[in-house]
Amino acid sequence: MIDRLNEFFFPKQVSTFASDIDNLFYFIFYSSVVLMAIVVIGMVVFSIKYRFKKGDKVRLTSSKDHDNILESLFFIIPLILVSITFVWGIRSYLKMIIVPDDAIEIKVTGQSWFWTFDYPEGGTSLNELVVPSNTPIKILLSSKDVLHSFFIPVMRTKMDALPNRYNIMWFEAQEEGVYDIFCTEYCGTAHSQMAAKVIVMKPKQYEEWVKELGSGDDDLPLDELGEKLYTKKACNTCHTLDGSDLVGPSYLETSRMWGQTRNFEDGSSAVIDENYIRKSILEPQSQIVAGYQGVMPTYQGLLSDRELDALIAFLKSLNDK
Amino acid sequence: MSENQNINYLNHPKGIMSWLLTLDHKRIGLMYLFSGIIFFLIGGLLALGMRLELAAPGNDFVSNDTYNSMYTLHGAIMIFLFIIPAIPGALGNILLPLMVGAKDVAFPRLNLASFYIYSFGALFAIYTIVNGGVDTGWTFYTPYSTQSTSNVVPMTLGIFIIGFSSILTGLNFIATVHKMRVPGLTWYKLPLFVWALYGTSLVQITATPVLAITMVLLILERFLGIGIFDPALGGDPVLYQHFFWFYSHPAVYIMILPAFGIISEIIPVHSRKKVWGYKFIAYSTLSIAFIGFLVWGHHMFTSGQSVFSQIVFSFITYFVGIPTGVKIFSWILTMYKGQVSFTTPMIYALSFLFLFTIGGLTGIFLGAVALDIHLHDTYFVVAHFHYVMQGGTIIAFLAGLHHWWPKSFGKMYNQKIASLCALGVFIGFNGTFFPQFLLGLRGMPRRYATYSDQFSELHTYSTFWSTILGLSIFIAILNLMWSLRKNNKLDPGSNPWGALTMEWTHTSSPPHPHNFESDPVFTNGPYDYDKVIVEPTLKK
Amino acid sequence: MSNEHHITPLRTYLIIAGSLLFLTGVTVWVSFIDLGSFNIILAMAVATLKASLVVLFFMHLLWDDKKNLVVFVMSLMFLGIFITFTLLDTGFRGGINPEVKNSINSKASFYDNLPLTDTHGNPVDSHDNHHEDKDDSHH
Amino acid sequence: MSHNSSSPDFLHHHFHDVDQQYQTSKFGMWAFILTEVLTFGGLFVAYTVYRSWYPEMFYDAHLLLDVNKGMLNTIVLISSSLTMALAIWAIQKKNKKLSLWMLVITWILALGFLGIKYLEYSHKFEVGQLPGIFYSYMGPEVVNIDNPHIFFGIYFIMTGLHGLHVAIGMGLIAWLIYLTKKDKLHSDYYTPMETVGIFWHLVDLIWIYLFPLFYLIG
Ligand code: HEA
Ligand code: HEA
Ligand code: HEC
Ligand code: CUA
Ligand SMILES: [Cu+2]
Repeated sequence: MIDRLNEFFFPKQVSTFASDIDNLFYFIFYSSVVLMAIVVIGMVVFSIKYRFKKGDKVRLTSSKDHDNILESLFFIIPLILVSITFVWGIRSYLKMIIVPDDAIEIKVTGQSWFWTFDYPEGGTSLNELVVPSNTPIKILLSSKDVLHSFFIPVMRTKMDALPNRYNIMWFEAQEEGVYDIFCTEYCGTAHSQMAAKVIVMKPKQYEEWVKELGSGDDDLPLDELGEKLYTKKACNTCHTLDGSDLVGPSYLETSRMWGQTRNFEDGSSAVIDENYIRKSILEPQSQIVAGYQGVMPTYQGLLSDRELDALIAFLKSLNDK
Repeated sequence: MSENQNINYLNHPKGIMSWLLTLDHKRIGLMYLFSGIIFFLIGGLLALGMRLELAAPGNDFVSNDTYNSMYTLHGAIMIFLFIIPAIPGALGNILLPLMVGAKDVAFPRLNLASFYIYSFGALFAIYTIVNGGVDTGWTFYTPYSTQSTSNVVPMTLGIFIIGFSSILTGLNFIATVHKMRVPGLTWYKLPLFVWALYGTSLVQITATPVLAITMVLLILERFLGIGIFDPALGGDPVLYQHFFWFYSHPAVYIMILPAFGIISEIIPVHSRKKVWGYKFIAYSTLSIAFIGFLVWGHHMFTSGQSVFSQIVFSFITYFVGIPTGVKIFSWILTMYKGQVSFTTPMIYALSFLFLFTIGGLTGIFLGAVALDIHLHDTYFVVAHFHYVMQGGTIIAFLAGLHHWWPKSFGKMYNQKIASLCALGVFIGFNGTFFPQFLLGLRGMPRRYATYSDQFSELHTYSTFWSTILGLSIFIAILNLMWSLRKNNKLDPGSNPWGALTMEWTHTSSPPHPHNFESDPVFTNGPYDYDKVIVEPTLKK
Repeated sequence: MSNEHHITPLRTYLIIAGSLLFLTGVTVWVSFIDLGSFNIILAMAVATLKASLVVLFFMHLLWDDKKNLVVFVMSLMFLGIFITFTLLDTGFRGGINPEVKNSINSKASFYDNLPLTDTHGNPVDSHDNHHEDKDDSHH
Repeated sequence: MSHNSSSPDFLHHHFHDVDQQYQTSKFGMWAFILTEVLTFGGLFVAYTVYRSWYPEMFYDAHLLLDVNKGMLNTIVLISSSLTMALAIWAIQKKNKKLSLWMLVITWILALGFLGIKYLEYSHKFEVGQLPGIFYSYMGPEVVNIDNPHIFFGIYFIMTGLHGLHVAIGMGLIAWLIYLTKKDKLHSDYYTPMETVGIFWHLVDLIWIYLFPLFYLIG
């Protein structure tokens, strides 16, 4: 019964403290249901019982307007409920903020509009947070530009990413799987697309995964690797493959215009070729396509040479498909 | 009433200039009323547009940028142009002097100035709309608001200006309550609506200056980069949030206290019963206003403020609930052994009790810091504040509008249609916003132009009911306007509900230009239904 | 319509103004003596004393309707609330996780491009010209 | 409107009597003072927070302010407060001429205050001690301190807002001079002078705090 109810109200409970939070919710929920019942029953009974019936005469009514016992209950009952809620709430809260000493520290950086994850072993991933199960994970959170907020519903936790300051959160996942991460602080046009995934793996698998993180997919052909990187490096938050505009021009459009001239905001222009694409990725601010805003972040340092080539090859190939 | 029965403030003096330059609080109140309703309709239309976009996950009804601008304008218009200035400005202005037996508010010229300042500020907001909108959310969090290329400056400047109007209105009302009461009308004989306006005004004059300075700092941050709120310049965005919420939490009590006042008037009148626990209701108003200043940090539970303040703010937040509960229970007990008529105002008042209690109790969920970390900036919050603002304030406003409409205009609306609309609003409202609690619990973030498929069913449901809600509100307003036509035969008489407050008993409907034909003499307490009988003049 | 408004004697005004000037001298004098954190306490104490004199005598609150005094005290109370509760946050950050206490870069980045100046604000020559090595070169 | 015919022309129709009108105006003014205190209050909060975060910077940066000019301005404002109070005293004592003189002196002192402020500001503009990103002064006193632009940001906003109040006060005092001259104000009705006086003392009051906070202890 409780499980079914929980499924109705909440996403899965994955972190260690999720059930605590949910139970706190149920406590307030049931208290509220009782209070609500008192209000509704009182309202309905009085308004119907003492209704002005057809044929009634307007008359003087009772002058009763206080009752000491009743009125002290107005204070005592809420006070008791509130005290329990407070103590319970703070105990759960302390669990959420005191990070276990043996936690793995992952650095999470928000940026309009994607997340970067730096692992203690040295690798970096974009929009895909991979963590081992049953291990406390400490998140050192910050932002490169405006406020973002890092929200993992299944873990029941969330924290704002501030520019130029760190914030801390932690969780310990108890179940492997792939879960949603949302940005919950408004951060501009593509705020609602600033989604990522948290992938919880068995600790063994995780170790292998971080080891491979640096090495890349050497065996894939360039354009297939490019297609993979397109989502992995979060290009898809701003560029589509089907010709429609998001924040940036669609790749399909760019691909169609291969060899033609691009006009820029400042009045200059350039021919779309490999060099231009490379420059667009590494120094996006240098040439801003007319009709768009210069919001694309630089990928300097986030892509290897091979990855750059792969993206260029993929982009070029789109028109032929 | 004598032969000059038909000289009233509506037709005397005549001419457009006599309205634009009027110092009469009733006329100023009406000007607030109509501008407020227009902004409400604009805000509501924006809301319906948003709901349309959200009806299905991949909807492409409007672009991301347009959506972001729509919800910001929706929030900012509803709050800064409608419920904060217009409800006290309209009902407060029309009723306060009448209820205390004064000829006008303490500073009539300031009152008119206040209206024009409000209009001037509203022009900036309108400019913002036609110039492409603004996309920061009504909270204008830095550093996004210092970087956004949208119209942040016109909008915040507009809010800054409207702030002055709000301050001047508050100041005027406080002076009126203190100094202009008719002899014999002591504090404990004041109608509770007056108490509520008094509490509201106190919050207005203490909190609004901080909003003004916050907006100034924000604008300076954009132009000069002073660095107080911008982390790139050594500042702190969380400090901005303290500044903003120091105003904006108390501001929610600017929105709800007048609503409490309206309900405290309507329930006794339509139950024909002495109000339960008069002093408790009066003092709970003041304590809500005061405690409201100590809890603003509950909007910042995920911002990274110190753990110490998280705990303190969470603790104090719960205590707002206790005086509010006292009010709710007192209103219910007021009906005990009364003669309850299910008139339109009463139907609205009863649905207020239901909806506001849900809204308030969900505020307690949000006040629990551990739970709020999950719920913050999700649709649970959206649902909470619509339950308190739309389900609380707007419903109470509609209740008050229907209650005092015959007072203000001397005309009666079609009560059947009005009551049906009240039901429609109640049902449509729950249908629209109850699913949003579930959305929020399941993790749907707010301020999202698109969302993933898992949330689509509840969103569709919410959109469907929002049209019923919109339609009911729209018809309710049309119904009121229709009653103003020349050949309306429905005559409410001067005291349709048989009420005992001075605005009903001591003057005609609509009132004399100087409120009372002769100096009024205070006769009976506002809720003495156990001592005095006044037959309702409204015929069934 | 006679209504007796309190008329403060001329002497009172002169004494108050004299004390205000005297106290100004005192704070300035004290500020040149190093008393550590006691300096600020003393300065604020004197300022508050001066402010009270202004409020009570020049602004007539001493003889005025007590409501006006209540309003004024209320303004101080709300200001007190604002300061205290904000400091509860800004003064106690990092109590549990010390990493969150300070900003990552303590100095705003535009200082990197500011040339050193003399006391008149005129740039003085420094060894390295910042602008030269910022020019990106294309190969 | 019965009693209006017999009542003095300065009594507005919606008041019962002169005393009610007088008390109401004063009460309204005090409520307005409350909003002023809280407006400046926001800036005091910003000041307190940043001072607690950057105590050394505040100390070093405050040495760049000119204590002498600050003190002179304090004296000017206190004197103008006195003359303002005396103007009210004079009109209560039915001495119109003295009252006028006092108002004129108050006005001149206010102008003097702004003149001195102008000198201070123009020096800061010259050397580049400006708020925010316009800050460019990197003299020997500040090279090793973090973010002096914040100190000057807060300094300019607070003293600037205060200066704006002085300017508004000058307008109001000019209005009083006009009213007194035209005999609109006299010993039976001087409410505008009293309320403007309260405003003017508030301007003094705020400076009483600004002076030590910026010039003396940084
Ligand atoms: C009219 C406006 C209004 C009112 C009256 C309230 C009333 C309350 N609000 Fe609400 N609130 C808003 C408007 C309002 N709010 C808005 C606009 C936002 C979002 C802003 C934004 O981010 O955009 C918000 C957000 C908000 C948050 C932040 C959520 C978040 O962003 O994470 C919180 C957290 O504590 C909160 C709490 C409360 C509480 C405790 C009350 C209390 O006053 C409620 C008291 C009432 C009751 C409790 C019910 C009746 C009482 C009883 C039946 C007795 C029994 C009671 C107990 C046992 C306690 N509100
Ligand atoms: C008084 C305040 C108030 C009121 C009354 C409302 C009323 C409504 N609000 Fe509003 N809302 C806010 C204040 C308010 N809102 C605030 C402050 C925010 C936060 C903004 C932010 O995040 O910055 C918000 C955000 C908000 C969101 C979340 C947006 C997001 O986070 O992405 C949604 C989504 O459903 C919403 C919907 C609605 C709806 C459907 C109504 C309806 O109740 C509206 C009903 C009224 C009408 C419909 C108008 C009348 C009818 C007509 C004009 C005729 C046409 C109609 C038909 C023919 C059907 N609101
Ligand atoms: C935050 C949004 C954003 C992200 C993420 C993003 N871009 Fe862009 N991109 C833009 C915008 C906006 C433009 C157009 C303005 C400009 O030229 O800078 C653009 C332009 C481009 C162009 C030039 C296109 C043309 O038609 O001239 C290329 C190529 C490009 N991006 C590649 C990428 C690649 C590759 C990635 C991921 C590795 C990526 N972008 C990620 C926003 C983004
Ligand atoms: Cu990032 Cu919203
Ligand atoms: Cu709040």
